[in-house]
Amino acid sequence: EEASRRKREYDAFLAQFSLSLCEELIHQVLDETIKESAASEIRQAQDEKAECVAKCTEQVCTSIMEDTLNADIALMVEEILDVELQRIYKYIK
Amino acid sequence: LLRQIMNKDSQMRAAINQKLIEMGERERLKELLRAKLVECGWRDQLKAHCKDVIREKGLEHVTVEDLVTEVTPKGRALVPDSVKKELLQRIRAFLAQHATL
Amino acid sequence: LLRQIMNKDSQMRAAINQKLIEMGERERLKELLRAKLVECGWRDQLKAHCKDVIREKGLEHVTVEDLVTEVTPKGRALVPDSVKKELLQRIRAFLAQHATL
Repeated sequence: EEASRRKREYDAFLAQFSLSLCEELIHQVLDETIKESAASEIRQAQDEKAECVAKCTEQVCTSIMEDTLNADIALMVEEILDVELQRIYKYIK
Repeated sequence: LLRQIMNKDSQMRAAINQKLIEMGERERLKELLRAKLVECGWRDQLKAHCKDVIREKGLEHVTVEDLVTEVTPKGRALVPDSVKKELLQRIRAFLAQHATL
Repeated sequence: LLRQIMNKDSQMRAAINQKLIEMGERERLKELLRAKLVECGWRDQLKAHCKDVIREKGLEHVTVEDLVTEVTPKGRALVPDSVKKELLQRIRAFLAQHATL
């Protein structure tokens, strides 16, 4: 009688213990994993952004360079042709 | 009597916990859980949720702590019952095998 | 995803350009570039190349557009890497100091 009562009590204890351990482990693993994931996602987003800024800065630099070169080359060509033409007019006169 | 029972309970808990740690089972259970969370897609869902929150709030307005606070409720809710059940099953099996009166 | 990335890139480029224009830095960068191009002999080299092309083709056969088309590739190629690097460095420094992108 006493033995079976103690067995029942012990089984109930084990059932309760299993449940609380299960919850505790889930909590712990979830908390750790969520923290890890959050940190890693933020780090990844920062890396991606830095990469995007670097790439776009280079593209903007190239476009400033091209705009300047295009404008300067066009101006230079006009000036040179003007000078050449004037030289020829002078020669003809 | 109540104090005696509680005392006995906490002694038993301490003894089983010690056994779980000593035998490496606590770490194995955590590993199993981690593997199951990957396998069932929970980790990917969590990642996607983190990305959504970062996109929504803007990277410059989110700290790791903010993000943890924001995604934890959904993270907990997303754990499938089957994973919880499997873990519980494994704990029960271990205790049945190793915990003696 | 590709569209998202392209969209993000074009937004970022627009933000960078806006900041540079707003603060007059874009014009200052162009001026700096022009000064560097004179300093490194780029202008003189390109002028000489223009004259070569005119001499080769004959003045009567050359329009402004032809000559621009003809000398532009060389004009680009003649820009020293050090000038490009300096310009990029200056933009980076400006953004680091003035922009929250």
